[in-house]
Amino acid sequence: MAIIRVQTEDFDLGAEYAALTQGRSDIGGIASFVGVVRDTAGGRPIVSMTLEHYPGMTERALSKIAEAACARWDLQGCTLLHRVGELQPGENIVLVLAAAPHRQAALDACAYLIDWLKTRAPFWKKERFTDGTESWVDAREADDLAVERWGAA
Amino acid sequence: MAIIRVQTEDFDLGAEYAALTQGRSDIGGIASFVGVVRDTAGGRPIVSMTLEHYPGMTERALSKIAEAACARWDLQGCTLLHRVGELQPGENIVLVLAAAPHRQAALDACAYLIDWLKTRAPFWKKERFTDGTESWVDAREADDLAVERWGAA
Amino acid sequence: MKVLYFAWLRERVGLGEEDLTLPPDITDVAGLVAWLRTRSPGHEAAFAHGKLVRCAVNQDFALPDATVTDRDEVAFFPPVTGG
Amino acid sequence: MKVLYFAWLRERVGLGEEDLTLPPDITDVAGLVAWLRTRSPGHEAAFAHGKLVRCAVNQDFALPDATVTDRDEVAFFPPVTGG
Repeated sequence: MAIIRVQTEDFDLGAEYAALTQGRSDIGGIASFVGVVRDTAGGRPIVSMTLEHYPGMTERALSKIAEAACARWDLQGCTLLHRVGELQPGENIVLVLAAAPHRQAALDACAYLIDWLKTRAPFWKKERFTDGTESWVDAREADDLAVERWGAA
Repeated sequence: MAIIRVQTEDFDLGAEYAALTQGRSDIGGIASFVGVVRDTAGGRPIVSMTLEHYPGMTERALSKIAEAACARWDLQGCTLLHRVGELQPGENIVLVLAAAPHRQAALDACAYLIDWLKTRAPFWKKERFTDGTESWVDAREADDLAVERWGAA
Repeated sequence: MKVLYFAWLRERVGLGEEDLTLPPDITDVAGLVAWLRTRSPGHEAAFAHGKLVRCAVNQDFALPDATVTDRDEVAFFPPVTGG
Repeated sequence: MKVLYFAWLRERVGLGEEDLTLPPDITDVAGLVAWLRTRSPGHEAAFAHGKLVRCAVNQDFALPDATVTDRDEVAFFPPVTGG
Protein backbone atom coordinates (compact mmCIF):
# COMPACT_ATOMS: atom_id res chain seq x y z
CA MET A 1 0.00 0.00 0.00
CA ALA A 2 2.93 2.33 0.63
CA ILE A 3 5.16 3.63 -2.14
CA ILE A 4 8.75 4.05 -0.87
CA ARG A 5 11.68 5.35 -2.90
CA VAL A 6 15.13 6.73 -2.13
CA GLN A 7 16.48 8.31 -5.28
CA THR A 8 18.90 10.87 -6.69
CA GLU A 9 16.41 12.16 -9.31
CA ASP A 10 13.85 14.85 -8.59
CA PHE A 11 10.19 13.95 -8.02
CA ASP A 12 6.96 15.55 -9.15
CA LEU A 13 4.24 16.25 -6.58
CA GLY A 14 1.45 16.25 -9.16
CA ALA A 15 2.52 12.95 -10.68
CA GLU A 16 2.83 11.25 -7.27
CA TYR A 17 -0.55 12.62 -6.25
CA ALA A 18 -2.09 11.20 -9.43
CA ALA A 19 -0.42 7.81 -8.90
CA LEU A 20 -1.81 7.59 -5.35
CA THR A 21 -5.37 8.66 -6.11
CA GLN A 22 -6.07 7.66 -9.72
CA GLY A 23 -9.29 5.76 -10.36
CA ARG A 24 -10.45 5.94 -6.73
CA SER A 25 -13.59 7.59 -5.41
CA ASP A 26 -13.41 6.43 -1.79
CA ILE A 27 -10.68 8.87 -0.70
CA GLY A 28 -11.83 11.90 1.28
CA GLY A 29 -8.55 13.77 1.59
CA ILE A 30 -4.89 13.72 0.71
CA ALA A 31 -2.36 15.53 2.87
CA SER A 32 1.13 16.15 1.59
CA PHE A 33 4.39 17.72 2.59
CA VAL A 34 7.34 18.64 0.39
CA GLY A 35 10.64 19.52 2.04
CA VAL A 36 12.96 21.81 0.08
CA VAL A 37 16.63 22.82 0.47
CA ARG A 38 16.75 26.32 1.96
CA ASP A 39 19.41 28.78 0.89
CA THR A 40 20.67 29.29 4.44
CA ALA A 41 21.57 27.06 7.36
CA GLY A 42 21.91 28.60 10.82
CA GLY A 43 21.84 32.01 9.12
CA ARG A 44 24.77 31.22 6.78
CA PRO A 45 24.24 31.00 3.01
CA ILE A 46 24.81 27.53 1.61
CA VAL A 47 25.90 26.31 -1.81
CA SER A 48 24.47 22.83 -1.44
CA MET A 49 23.38 20.09 0.90
CA THR A 50 24.55 16.51 0.38
CA LEU A 51 22.43 13.67 1.68
CA GLU A 52 23.91 10.25 2.35
CA HIS A 53 21.93 7.14 3.25
CA TYR A 54 22.46 3.48 4.05
CA PRO A 55 21.10 1.67 0.97
CA GLY A 56 18.84 -1.14 2.08
CA MET A 57 18.54 -0.14 5.72
CA THR A 58 17.08 3.27 4.88
CA GLU A 59 14.43 1.82 2.58
CA ARG A 60 13.56 -0.81 5.23
CA ALA A 61 13.23 1.89 7.87
CA LEU A 62 10.97 3.95 5.60
CA SER A 63 8.80 0.90 4.88
CA LYS A 64 8.46 0.17 8.59
CA ILE A 65 7.39 3.69 9.48
CA ALA A 66 4.89 3.71 6.60
CA GLU A 67 3.44 0.43 7.93
CA ALA A 68 3.26 1.93 11.42
CA ALA A 69 1.37 4.95 10.08
CA CYS A 70 -1.05 2.74 8.15
CA ALA A 71 -1.69 0.70 11.31
CA ARG A 72 -2.21 3.77 13.50
CA TRP A 73 -4.45 5.75 11.15
CA ASP A 74 -7.08 4.66 8.70
CA LEU A 75 -5.02 5.32 5.55
CA GLN A 76 -5.86 4.30 2.01
CA GLY A 77 -2.31 4.74 0.83
CA CYS A 78 0.85 6.73 1.40
CA THR A 79 3.96 7.74 -0.50
CA LEU A 80 7.43 8.44 0.96
CA LEU A 81 10.09 9.68 -1.44
CA HIS A 82 13.51 10.90 -0.35
CA ARG A 83 16.34 12.21 -2.44
CA VAL A 84 20.05 11.62 -1.80
CA GLY A 85 23.19 13.16 -3.28
CA GLU A 86 24.13 16.82 -3.63
CA LEU A 87 21.16 19.20 -3.78
CA GLN A 88 21.10 22.95 -4.43
CA PRO A 89 18.88 25.50 -2.63
CA GLY A 90 15.34 25.35 -3.98
CA GLU A 91 15.60 21.64 -4.86
CA ASN A 92 13.14 19.12 -3.47
CA ILE A 93 14.40 16.80 -0.71
CA VAL A 94 11.47 14.79 0.56
CA LEU A 95 7.82 14.10 -0.24
CA VAL A 96 5.11 12.59 1.94
CA LEU A 97 1.58 11.89 0.75
CA ALA A 98 -1.15 10.32 2.89
CA ALA A 99 -4.65 9.49 1.64
CA ALA A 100 -7.56 8.69 3.96
CA PRO A 101 -11.36 8.68 4.06
CA HIS A 102 -11.25 11.51 6.64
CA ARG A 103 -9.05 14.57 6.67
CA GLN A 104 -7.79 14.33 10.25
CA ALA A 105 -6.24 10.91 9.63
CA ALA A 106 -4.52 12.14 6.45
CA LEU A 107 -3.21 15.30 8.18
CA ASP A 108 -2.01 13.48 11.30
CA ALA A 109 -0.33 10.66 9.38
CA CYS A 110 1.42 13.13 7.06
CA ALA A 111 2.72 15.20 10.00
CA TYR A 112 3.84 12.04 11.81
CA LEU A 113 5.69 10.70 8.77
CA ILE A 114 7.49 13.94 7.99
CA ASP A 115 8.47 14.45 11.64
CA TRP A 116 9.97 10.97 11.62
CA LEU A 117 11.66 11.40 8.24
CA LYS A 118 13.23 14.74 9.21
CA THR A 119 14.62 13.40 12.50
CA ARG A 120 14.84 9.61 12.76
CA ALA A 121 15.32 8.40 9.20
CA PRO A 122 18.78 6.99 8.39
CA PHE A 123 20.16 9.97 6.48
CA TRP A 124 23.20 12.13 7.09
CA LYS A 125 23.50 15.65 5.78
CA LYS A 126 26.49 17.75 4.92
CA GLU A 127 26.14 21.46 4.23
CA ARG A 128 28.52 23.29 1.94
CA PHE A 129 28.69 27.03 2.64
CA THR A 130 29.43 29.89 0.27
CA ASP A 131 32.70 30.59 2.13
CA GLY A 132 34.02 27.21 1.01
CA THR A 133 33.65 25.39 4.33
CA GLU A 134 31.48 22.35 4.79
CA SER A 135 30.17 20.48 7.81
CA TRP A 136 28.04 17.51 8.77
CA VAL A 137 24.75 18.42 10.39
CA ASP A 138 24.31 17.32 14.00
CA ALA A 139 21.17 15.59 15.23
CA ARG A 140 18.83 18.31 16.46
CA GLU A 141 17.07 18.50 19.81
CA ALA A 142 14.06 20.46 18.60
CA ASP A 143 13.34 17.82 15.97
CA ASP A 144 13.64 15.01 18.51
CA LEU A 145 11.05 16.77 20.61
CA ALA A 146 8.76 16.95 17.60
CA VAL A 147 8.92 13.18 17.23
CA GLU A 148 8.33 12.66 20.93
CA ARG A 149 4.97 14.36 20.61
CA TRP A 150 3.80 11.24 18.81
CA GLY A 151 4.44 8.89 21.72
CA ALA A 152 6.52 6.02 20.38
CA ALA A 153 10.07 6.84 19.32
CA MET B 1 0.56 36.86 -0.34
CA ALA B 2 -2.44 34.53 -0.35
CA ILE B 3 -4.00 33.17 -3.53
CA ILE B 4 -7.78 32.78 -3.07
CA ARG B 5 -10.20 31.42 -5.65
CA VAL B 6 -13.74 30.05 -5.63
CA GLN B 7 -14.38 28.40 -8.97
CA THR B 8 -16.44 25.79 -10.80
CA GLU B 9 -13.43 24.46 -12.78
CA ASP B 10 -11.10 21.78 -11.45
CA PHE B 11 -7.65 22.71 -10.11
CA ASP B 12 -4.26 21.08 -10.47
CA LEU B 13 -2.18 20.47 -7.34
CA GLY B 14 1.12 20.40 -9.24
CA ALA B 15 0.42 23.67 -11.05
CA GLU B 16 -0.63 25.44 -7.84
CA TYR B 17 2.45 24.10 -6.06
CA ALA B 18 4.64 25.45 -8.85
CA ALA B 19 2.92 28.86 -8.78
CA LEU B 20 3.50 29.15 -5.03
CA THR B 21 7.13 28.07 -4.96
CA GLN B 22 8.60 29.00 -8.34
CA GLY B 23 11.87 30.88 -8.30
CA ARG B 24 12.22 30.81 -4.51
CA SER B 25 14.99 29.18 -2.51
CA ASP B 26 14.02 30.44 0.96
CA ILE B 27 11.12 28.01 1.48
CA GLY B 28 11.79 25.03 3.74
CA GLY B 29 8.53 23.14 3.36
CA ILE B 30 5.15 23.18 1.71
CA ALA B 31 2.20 21.43 3.31
CA SER B 32 -0.91 20.77 1.31
CA PHE B 33 -4.33 19.22 1.60
CA VAL B 34 -6.72 18.22 -1.17
CA GLY B 35 -10.31 17.37 -0.27
CA VAL B 36 -12.15 15.04 -2.63
CA VAL B 37 -15.82 14.03 -3.03
CA ARG B 38 -16.28 10.57 -1.52
CA ASP B 39 -18.65 8.07 -3.10
CA THR B 40 -20.66 7.64 0.10
CA ALA B 41 -22.19 9.94 2.73
CA GLY B 42 -23.29 8.46 6.03
CA GLY B 43 -22.83 5.01 4.49
CA ARG B 44 -25.18 5.75 1.54
CA PRO B 45 -23.84 5.87 -2.03
CA ILE B 46 -24.07 9.32 -3.60
CA VAL B 47 -24.36 10.45 -7.20
CA SER B 48 -23.06 13.94 -6.62
CA MET B 49 -22.50 16.75 -4.16
CA THR B 50 -23.51 20.31 -5.01
CA LEU B 51 -21.72 23.20 -3.35
CA GLU B 52 -23.30 26.62 -3.10
CA HIS B 53 -21.57 29.76 -1.87
CA TYR B 54 -22.26 33.45 -1.30
CA PRO B 55 -20.24 35.16 -4.02
CA GLY B 56 -18.29 38.00 -2.53
CA MET B 57 -18.78 37.09 1.12
CA THR B 58 -17.18 33.68 0.69
CA GLU B 59 -14.08 35.10 -1.00
CA ARG B 60 -13.81 37.77 1.70
CA ALA B 61 -14.08 35.15 4.43
CA LEU B 62 -11.37 33.04 2.75
CA SER B 63 -9.09 36.07 2.44
CA LYS B 64 -9.58 36.90 6.11
CA ILE B 65 -8.74 33.40 7.31
CA ALA B 66 -5.66 33.31 5.06
CA GLU B 67 -4.53 36.62 6.59
CA ALA B 68 -5.13 35.22 10.07
CA ALA B 69 -3.00 32.16 9.26
CA CYS B 70 -0.21 34.34 7.83
CA ALA B 71 -0.26 36.46 11.00
CA ARG B 72 -0.27 33.44 13.33
CA TRP B 73 2.43 31.40 11.60
CA ASP B 74 5.56 32.44 9.76
CA LEU B 75 4.23 31.71 6.25
CA GLN B 76 5.84 32.64 2.96
CA GLY B 77 2.62 32.15 1.05
CA CYS B 78 -0.59 30.17 0.95
CA THR B 79 -3.21 29.11 -1.56
CA LEU B 80 -6.91 28.45 -0.90
CA LEU B 81 -9.00 27.14 -3.78
CA HIS B 82 -12.57 25.94 -3.44
CA ARG B 83 -14.87 24.57 -6.07
CA VAL B 84 -18.62 25.16 -6.28
CA GLY B 85 -21.37 23.58 -8.36
CA GLU B 86 -22.23 19.91 -8.82
CA LEU B 87 -19.29 17.54 -8.25
CA GLN B 88 -19.10 13.78 -8.77
CA PRO B 89 -17.35 11.28 -6.47
CA GLY B 90 -13.60 11.40 -7.02
CA GLU B 91 -13.64 15.07 -8.02
CA ASN B 92 -11.54 17.64 -6.19
CA ILE B 93 -13.37 20.02 -3.84
CA VAL B 94 -10.78 22.06 -2.00
CA LEU B 95 -7.05 22.76 -2.00
CA VAL B 96 -4.88 24.30 0.68
CA LEU B 97 -1.16 24.99 0.28
CA ALA B 98 1.04 26.63 2.93
CA ALA B 99 4.72 27.44 2.47
CA ALA B 100 7.05 28.30 5.35
CA PRO B 101 10.74 28.34 6.26
CA HIS B 102 10.05 25.57 8.82
CA ARG B 103 7.89 22.51 8.46
CA GLN B 104 5.87 22.83 11.66
CA ALA B 105 4.51 26.23 10.62
CA ALA B 106 3.54 24.90 7.19
CA LEU B 107 1.86 21.79 8.66
CA ASP B 108 0.00 23.68 11.39
CA ALA B 109 -1.20 26.45 9.08
CA CYS B 110 -2.40 23.91 6.50
CA ALA B 111 -4.32 21.92 9.14
CA TYR B 112 -5.81 25.12 10.58
CA LEU B 113 -6.93 26.38 7.17
CA ILE B 114 -8.52 23.12 6.08
CA ASP B 115 -10.28 22.71 9.45
CA TRP B 116 -11.73 26.17 9.02
CA LEU B 117 -12.65 25.65 5.35
CA LYS B 118 -14.40 22.35 6.06
CA THR B 119 -16.47 23.76 8.92
CA ARG B 120 -16.74 27.55 9.02
CA ALA B 121 -16.43 28.66 5.41
CA PRO B 122 -19.61 30.05 3.83
CA PHE B 123 -20.54 27.01 1.74
CA TRP B 124 -23.66 24.86 1.73
CA LYS B 125 -23.68 21.29 0.47
CA LYS B 126 -26.43 19.17 -0.97
CA GLU B 127 -25.93 15.44 -1.47
CA ARG B 128 -27.77 13.56 -4.19
CA PHE B 129 -28.08 9.83 -3.45
CA THR B 130 -28.29 6.92 -5.88
CA ASP B 131 -31.89 6.26 -4.77
CA GLY B 132 -32.94 9.63 -6.23
CA THR B 133 -33.29 11.50 -2.93
CA GLU B 134 -31.27 14.56 -2.06
CA SER B 135 -30.65 16.50 1.11
CA TRP B 136 -28.78 19.49 2.46
CA VAL B 137 -25.90 18.62 4.75
CA ASP B 138 -26.26 19.82 8.35
CA ALA B 139 -23.43 21.59 10.20
CA ARG B 140 -21.45 18.91 11.98
CA GLU B 141 -20.43 18.83 15.66
CA ALA B 142 -17.22 16.86 15.17
CA ASP B 143 -15.95 19.42 12.69
CA ASP B 144 -16.79 22.30 15.00
CA LEU B 145 -14.73 20.61 17.67
CA ALA B 146 -11.83 20.34 15.26
CA VAL B 147 -11.91 24.10 14.75
CA GLU B 148 -12.16 24.71 18.49
CA ARG B 149 -8.80 22.99 18.96
CA TRP B 150 -7.25 26.07 17.36
CA GLY B 151 -8.48 28.50 19.98
CA ALA B 152 -10.15 31.34 18.12
CA ALA B 153 -13.41 30.52 16.33
CA MET C 1 -32.74 46.66 -0.52
CA LYS C 2 -31.27 43.52 -1.98
CA VAL C 3 -32.21 40.31 -0.17
CA LEU C 4 -30.39 37.04 -0.94
CA TYR C 5 -31.31 33.47 -0.01
CA PHE C 6 -29.03 30.45 -0.03
CA ALA C 7 -29.36 26.66 0.15
CA TRP C 8 -32.74 25.45 1.45
CA LEU C 9 -33.90 28.98 2.21
CA ARG C 10 -33.51 29.76 -1.49
CA GLU C 11 -35.45 26.60 -2.37
CA ARG C 12 -38.30 27.38 0.03
CA VAL C 13 -38.61 31.04 -0.93
CA GLY C 14 -38.34 30.01 -4.58
CA LEU C 15 -35.94 32.86 -5.31
CA GLY C 16 -32.19 33.40 -4.93
CA GLU C 17 -32.48 37.16 -4.78
CA GLU C 18 -35.09 39.89 -4.62
CA ASP C 19 -35.02 43.68 -4.77
CA LEU C 20 -37.37 45.18 -2.23
CA THR C 21 -38.24 48.56 -0.85
CA LEU C 22 -37.90 48.40 2.89
CA PRO C 23 -40.92 49.78 4.77
CA PRO C 24 -39.70 52.81 6.75
CA ASP C 25 -40.75 51.35 10.13
CA ILE C 26 -38.37 48.39 9.77
CA THR C 27 -34.94 49.11 11.22
CA ASP C 28 -33.37 45.79 12.20
CA VAL C 29 -32.92 42.18 11.01
CA ALA C 30 -35.67 40.84 13.29
CA GLY C 31 -38.15 43.32 11.85
CA LEU C 32 -37.08 42.49 8.31
CA VAL C 33 -37.60 38.76 8.93
CA ALA C 34 -41.10 39.34 10.39
CA TRP C 35 -42.03 41.35 7.32
CA LEU C 36 -40.50 38.89 4.81
CA ARG C 37 -42.49 36.02 6.38
CA THR C 38 -45.72 37.73 5.35
CA ARG C 39 -44.76 37.94 1.68
CA SER C 40 -45.59 34.34 0.64
CA PRO C 41 -46.10 30.82 2.03
CA GLY C 42 -42.59 30.06 0.70
CA HIS C 43 -41.09 32.90 2.73
CA GLU C 44 -43.05 31.71 5.78
CA ALA C 45 -41.73 28.15 5.30
CA ALA C 46 -38.17 29.40 4.87
CA PHE C 47 -38.17 31.36 8.13
CA ALA C 48 -40.29 28.89 10.15
CA HIS C 49 -37.18 27.36 11.74
CA GLY C 50 -35.61 30.58 12.94
CA LYS C 51 -32.95 28.74 14.94
CA LEU C 52 -31.52 27.41 11.68
CA VAL C 53 -31.42 30.73 9.85
CA ARG C 54 -28.28 32.86 9.76
CA CYS C 55 -28.02 36.39 8.44
CA ALA C 56 -25.37 38.64 6.93
CA VAL C 57 -25.73 42.39 6.37
CA ASN C 58 -23.42 43.68 3.66
CA GLN C 59 -21.57 40.35 3.78
CA ASP C 60 -20.85 40.44 7.53
CA PHE C 61 -22.58 38.04 9.89
CA ALA C 62 -25.37 39.87 11.71
CA LEU C 63 -27.60 39.17 14.73
CA PRO C 64 -31.37 39.87 14.87
CA ASP C 65 -30.83 43.29 16.45
CA ALA C 66 -28.45 44.46 13.71
CA THR C 67 -29.54 47.63 11.94
CA VAL C 68 -30.72 47.44 8.33
CA THR C 69 -31.42 50.22 5.85
CA ASP C 70 -32.85 50.28 2.36
CA ARG C 71 -29.35 50.49 0.87
CA ASP C 72 -28.11 47.23 2.47
CA GLU C 73 -27.51 43.80 1.00
CA VAL C 74 -29.04 41.30 3.42
CA ALA C 75 -28.54 37.55 3.03
CA PHE C 76 -30.27 34.64 4.78
CA PHE C 77 -28.85 31.13 4.84
CA PRO C 78 -28.58 27.98 6.97
CA PRO C 79 -25.58 27.47 9.28
CA VAL C 80 -22.61 27.04 6.99
CA THR C 81 -21.50 23.46 6.49
CA GLY C 82 -18.06 24.23 5.12
CA GLY C 83 -16.61 22.82 1.95
CA MET D 1 32.49 -9.74 7.36
CA LYS D 2 31.36 -6.62 5.55
CA VAL D 3 31.90 -3.35 7.44
CA LEU D 4 30.31 -0.11 6.24
CA TYR D 5 31.04 3.48 7.25
CA PHE D 6 28.83 6.49 6.66
CA ALA D 7 29.12 10.27 6.81
CA TRP D 8 32.12 11.56 8.80
CA LEU D 9 33.08 8.03 9.89
CA ARG D 10 33.51 7.18 6.20
CA GLU D 11 35.59 10.31 5.68
CA ARG D 12 37.87 9.59 8.65
CA VAL D 13 38.36 5.90 7.88
CA GLY D 14 38.90 6.83 4.23
CA LEU D 15 36.68 3.97 3.06
CA GLY D 16 32.96 3.43 2.63
CA GLU D 17 33.20 -0.32 2.93
CA GLU D 18 35.69 -3.05 3.72
CA ASP D 19 35.62 -6.84 3.63
CA LEU D 20 37.36 -8.26 6.68
CA THR D 21 37.89 -11.64 8.27
CA LEU D 22 36.72 -11.38 11.83
CA PRO D 23 39.29 -12.71 14.36
CA PRO D 24 37.64 -15.70 16.10
CA ASP D 25 37.94 -14.16 19.58
CA ILE D 26 35.72 -11.20 18.63
CA THR D 27 32.05 -11.89 19.30
CA ASP D 28 30.34 -8.55 19.88
CA VAL D 29 30.17 -5.00 18.53
CA ALA D 30 32.35 -3.60 21.33
CA GLY D 31 35.10 -6.13 20.52
CA LEU D 32 34.80 -5.36 16.81
CA VAL D 33 35.20 -1.63 17.44
CA ALA D 34 38.28 -2.17 19.64
CA TRP D 35 39.85 -4.25 16.89
CA LEU D 36 38.92 -1.83 14.06
CA ARG D 37 40.54 1.07 15.95
CA THR D 38 43.91 -0.66 15.67
CA ARG D 39 43.75 -0.93 11.90
CA SER D 40 44.81 2.64 11.00
CA PRO D 41 45.03 6.18 12.37
CA GLY D 42 41.91 6.91 10.29
CA HIS D 43 39.97 4.14 12.02
CA GLU D 44 41.23 5.38 15.38
CA ALA D 45 40.06 8.93 14.55
CA ALA D 46 36.67 7.67 13.38
CA PHE D 47 35.96 5.79 16.61
CA ALA D 48 37.62 8.30 18.98
CA HIS D 49 34.23 9.89 19.83
CA GLY D 50 32.42 6.69 20.75
CA LYS D 51 29.39 8.56 22.09
CA LEU D 52 28.70 9.80 18.57
CA VAL D 53 29.01 6.43 16.83
CA ARG D 54 25.95 4.30 16.12
CA CYS D 55 25.97 0.74 14.85
CA ALA D 56 23.71 -1.54 12.84
CA VAL D 57 24.16 -5.30 12.46
CA ASN D 58 22.49 -6.64 9.35
CA GLN D 59 20.68 -3.32 8.99
CA ASP D 60 19.16 -3.32 12.49
CA PHE D 61 20.34 -0.87 15.11
CA ALA D 62 22.67 -2.66 17.54
CA LEU D 63 24.19 -1.87 20.94
CA PRO D 64 27.84 -2.57 21.92
CA ASP D 65 26.96 -5.97 23.43
CA ALA D 66 25.22 -7.20 20.26
CA THR D 67 26.65 -10.43 18.84
CA VAL D 68 28.58 -10.31 15.56
CA THR D 69 29.78 -13.15 13.36
CA ASP D 70 31.92 -13.27 10.25
CA ARG D 71 28.84 -13.50 8.03
CA ASP D 72 27.30 -10.23 9.28
CA GLU D 73 27.06 -6.82 7.65
CA VAL D 74 28.02 -4.27 10.28
CA ALA D 75 27.65 -0.54 9.72
CA PHE D 76 28.96 2.42 11.73
CA PHE D 77 27.59 5.92 11.41
CA PRO D 78 26.86 9.13 13.34
CA PRO D 79 23.45 9.69 14.93
CA VAL D 80 21.03 10.07 12.04
CA THR D 81 20.07 13.65 11.23
CA GLY D 82 17.01 12.83 9.16
CA GLY D 83 16.27 14.16 5.72
